[in-house]
Amino acid sequence: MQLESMYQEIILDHYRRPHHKGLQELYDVEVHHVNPTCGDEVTVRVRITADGAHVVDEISYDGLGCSISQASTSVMTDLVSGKPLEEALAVQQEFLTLMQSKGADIADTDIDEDLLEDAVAFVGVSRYPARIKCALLGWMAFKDAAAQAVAAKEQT
Amino acid sequence: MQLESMYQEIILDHYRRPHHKGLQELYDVEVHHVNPTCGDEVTVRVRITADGAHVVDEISYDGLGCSISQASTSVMTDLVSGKPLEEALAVQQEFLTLMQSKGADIADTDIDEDLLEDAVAFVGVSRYPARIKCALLGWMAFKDAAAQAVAAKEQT
Amino acid sequence: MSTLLGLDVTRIKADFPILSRTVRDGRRLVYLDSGATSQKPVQVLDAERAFYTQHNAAVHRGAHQLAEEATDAYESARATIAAFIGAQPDEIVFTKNATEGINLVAYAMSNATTAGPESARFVVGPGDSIVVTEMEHHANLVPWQMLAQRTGATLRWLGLTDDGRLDLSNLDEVVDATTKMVAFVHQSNVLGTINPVETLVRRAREVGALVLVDACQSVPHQSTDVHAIGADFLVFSGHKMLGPLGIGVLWGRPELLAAMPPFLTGGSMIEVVHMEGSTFAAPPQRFEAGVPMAAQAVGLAAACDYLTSIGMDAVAAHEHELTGRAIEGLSALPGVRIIGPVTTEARGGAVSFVVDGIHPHDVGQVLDDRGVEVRVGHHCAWPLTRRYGVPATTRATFYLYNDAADVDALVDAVKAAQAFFGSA
Amino acid sequence: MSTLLGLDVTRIKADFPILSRTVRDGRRLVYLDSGATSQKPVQVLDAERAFYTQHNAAVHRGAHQLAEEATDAYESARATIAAFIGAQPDEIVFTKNATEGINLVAYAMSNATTAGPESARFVVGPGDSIVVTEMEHHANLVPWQMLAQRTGATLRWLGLTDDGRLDLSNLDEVVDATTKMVAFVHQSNVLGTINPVETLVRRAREVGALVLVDACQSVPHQSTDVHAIGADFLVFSGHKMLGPLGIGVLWGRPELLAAMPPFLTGGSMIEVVHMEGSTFAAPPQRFEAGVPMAAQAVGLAAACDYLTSIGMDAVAAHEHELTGRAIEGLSALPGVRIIGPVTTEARGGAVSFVVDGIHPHDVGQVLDDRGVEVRVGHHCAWPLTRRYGVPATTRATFYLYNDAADVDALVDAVKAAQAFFGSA
Ligand SMILES: Cc1ncc(COP(=O)(O)O)c(C=O)c1O
Ligand SMILES: Cc1ncc(COP(=O)(O)O)c(C=O)c1O
Repeated sequence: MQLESMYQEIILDHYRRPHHKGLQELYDVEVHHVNPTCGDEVTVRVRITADGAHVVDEISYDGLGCSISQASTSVMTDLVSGKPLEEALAVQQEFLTLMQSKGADIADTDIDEDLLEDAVAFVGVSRYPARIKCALLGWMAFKDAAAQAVAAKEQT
Repeated sequence: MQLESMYQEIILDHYRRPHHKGLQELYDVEVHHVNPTCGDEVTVRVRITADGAHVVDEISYDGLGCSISQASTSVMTDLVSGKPLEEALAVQQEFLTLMQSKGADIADTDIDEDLLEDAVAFVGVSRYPARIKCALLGWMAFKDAAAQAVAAKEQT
Repeated sequence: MSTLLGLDVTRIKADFPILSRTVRDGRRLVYLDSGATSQKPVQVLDAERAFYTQHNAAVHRGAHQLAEEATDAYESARATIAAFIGAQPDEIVFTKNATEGINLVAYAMSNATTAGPESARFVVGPGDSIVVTEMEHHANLVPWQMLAQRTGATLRWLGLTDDGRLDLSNLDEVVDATTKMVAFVHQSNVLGTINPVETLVRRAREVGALVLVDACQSVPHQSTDVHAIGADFLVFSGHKMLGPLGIGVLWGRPELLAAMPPFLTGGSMIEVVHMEGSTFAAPPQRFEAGVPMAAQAVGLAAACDYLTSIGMDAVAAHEHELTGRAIEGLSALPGVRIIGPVTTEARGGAVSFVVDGIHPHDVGQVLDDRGVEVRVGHHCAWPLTRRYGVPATTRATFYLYNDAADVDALVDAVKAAQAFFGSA
Repeated sequence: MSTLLGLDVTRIKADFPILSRTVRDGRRLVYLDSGATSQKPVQVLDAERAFYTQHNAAVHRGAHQLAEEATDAYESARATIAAFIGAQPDEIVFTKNATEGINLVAYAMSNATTAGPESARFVVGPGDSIVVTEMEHHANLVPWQMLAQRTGATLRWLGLTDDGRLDLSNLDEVVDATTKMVAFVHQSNVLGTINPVETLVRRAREVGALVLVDACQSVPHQSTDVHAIGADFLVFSGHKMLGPLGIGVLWGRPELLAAMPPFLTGGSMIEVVHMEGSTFAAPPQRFEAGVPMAAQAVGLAAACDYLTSIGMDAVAAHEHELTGRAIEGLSALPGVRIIGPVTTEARGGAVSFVVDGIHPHDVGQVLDDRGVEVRVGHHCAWPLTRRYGVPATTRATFYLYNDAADVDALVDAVKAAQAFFGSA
């Protein structure tokens, strides 16, 4: 039974009681991403500060999908909220690396567990290629939204 | 060496000294057939009498192609020339059967050697599927021309 | 237990090497995804390999002995496959999959606009309609959307009833005098529903429309006679019926194929080629441009022989029993709802379901962990999934190598998923 | 003798089971028709079979273990094949053969007319021209004739010189500001000629035209780097390079593939599907509708590995020697004339010839009778054949499993044909 290693308690908790779920009125940018193979969807709204640090000061989402995609999005919102964009994107990048680790023991990799905090719980997902896209859905949406938000700020 | 059984003397004779080659001015119908796999071509001109028997009273052809297609067309013109159409088409049909005999000994088949006369020499070709189309080129053109000639006569 | 249902499944399983492998740390493989693609018996693999090691050559292009043998193998395969659906050899065209077969007809129809008068029958344009259903696989939906986009025709569709059947109440309005093509799935790959071909064909005939039947999920599972079906075109894929990947079949009425403009063009489909323009060969060659997948045709013929030796009626009866057992077993679980007919009436062996409180992806994960391989998602029929108000479903599909133990493993695994996620 | 030319042909031959069979009453098989299709080594057959017996599933559609493994095998094969031509995995699209690859681009171009503004780059219509050459295989001629017919564009072509080269004297007139696409063969399948890619690409760039290279006869026989070639699209077939039948490759510049509208539509190439309309996935998926030929991709990757292990430069050098030997041996026969370059300069191993007084079909018959398997006819390049004023030619083509003895058998057999028909 490898299930427990994939569905760690943290994941199931976030799935049952998601954070930042429900779209907020305050936002700069909204993006909608889908996973065409399974139909999972997520909408992410982001607001960043106008200063050079572009702190993520509002993030919210809504979505339809499996426990992995929903929990992962919930964890993502916790981790990026309140961070300057550069730091938030570093976490995003680290999560991507985690997903590409093919189930390797984190100790054997360069992955920074401290950076990932709760997101480290998704390590088991990296052994299931078809589920990696689920775990990445919200994270990719955030990356997209962040880029658009910066572009919008810099234009004005 | 199975070549001799395919290229019987009669075939080579007709190839070197074809009969009825060179298009004649007197004709009711002209047809042009090609073999798309190899590019062989034949033009056949036919005239039939207006009476009920529709005797083939003029036939001529021109063509470009291998020894089998050219010799077979030459033999065909000899065999159908001067025959009432019904008899000519019976020979055509018998030649088709010969080509489908897959190299069987004629004695073991229902094929009427007397009907086929010189055309019997093509029996060896029936063992080579890719060459059967060569042997049939002129015969199929004749069949097509005959049908068109009858249609034309019956219209007027 | 294995012979319970009339077929000697133990013996059949032995012909499929992959079925003796294990998955996920030694679990027995319970393959319930034949609706996506079937497994292949050694007889098919051997036939394909024998072609390569003994007769391989480019068919219809050479005069040497290998080319003769390869061409003969290819055309004999065509005869076998045609006979399997009650057709003549010249009526079937080999494509790479069923998807290409449908695209072939859709593109031939737009090509008819700039082709000669003999293909006027196929022209569609503004004011004309093309009719599909809401239960189509994307393969029998998107090509028609694109045909409409290319030509200005309108796409219409028949809706579905809550119990997973076609809604025929407005058939006479949807299919009307403007309709040039009615394209529908014979057996739904999600619902299992077998559609009322006769009713649909009759209505199409009344308005003079062409009919294309997507038989991807019926030809592999029941005896098929194209003349009894009465459509104009019928498509299916080899890989869902024990055959190799990379080959599909388009059957067409000979007089229609003869009048239809080509789709893919190139070598072997021509009559005469000049730089200024070309003329085309008779069907089926006209629709088979390029060096074809001869080895796969030989493999598919071996698959037909394999199925025939067992008997398509026996295959259908066997799957019917498995389907009944699955519907019963799953329906008995609280919180499990079947999407599609819940009787075995006019229904094949695709059983889709949702489990309250557990997303299909998560259901699938638990099943996979126990070796039960099903498909989860929208099954390439997204509008259908949306129609039933669910994000996705879990789908089990059966074939001749499945037995009652496989069905029971499925039901047990769904229970395990409920236990794991604490939803039942 | 077998190792004379640097390759250990005896060892190579042992990998190809079919080469140890005999033809026509016990004659040794001398296979000189690799230009039509190549033979397959056991390594390729084993790779394909292993896919079926161990990992078979519908790729990109399932989440279970078999589907994961099958998808991984398919995408790893894509990476291997891409690397073989110096490309990135996402830049290559699997088709059923090269013919489909060319049709894909030609249809995408006409689809651009009704697609969104991002594909404006691909639109052609009245006043625009498409340029090919007079030495094209039908696969790289007829699809462009049809594109012209669908869109109202004009087809133009470059002629040939008497010694079998492209006539570039009017290049700047033929390829002009109206030209939207220049499509040409890298290496002629009849003449053996290797075309001056650089000159053609440069001129196309000057006028802003797209460039498609038909590399069917070059990728199997010489080391290929798509970036060095500098075209926009490049196509080839797996079956001519030791791979299985039923798979071809289209390489495209990533930014072009990203902007190009789809061709075949259906499952696995979509993003979101509604009854009212659909959006499409990114390349390469956008161009791979339906369940793909995963087993054949795995087989083709094994073929690439096989060729790489021997070394494409060694393969090319070996064929270069065989070609020289054939040109020399045949030219020495009175009454034999080579159609195509008579030096080995900028020339690959297709040697076409005519024998005075003997039709190629008859030459081929005598050769076949002696086990020498060549192709006769117009080789799907009818305008070329016509250009050289012959009804057809006899063509020998070489590959890594041929040796000097095979070439000598060819020359001897041509002599025998002359003796038989009494023409020399
Ligand atoms: C130069 C050339 N182009 C295109 C093709 C077409 O390849 P295929 O028939 O595999 O699509 C061939 C071979 O037949 C060829 O030699
Ligand atoms: C009902 C139905 N139609 C069409 C298809 C498409 O078949 P393929 O992907 O083999 O072209 C499938 C299977 O994927 C199917 O189930």
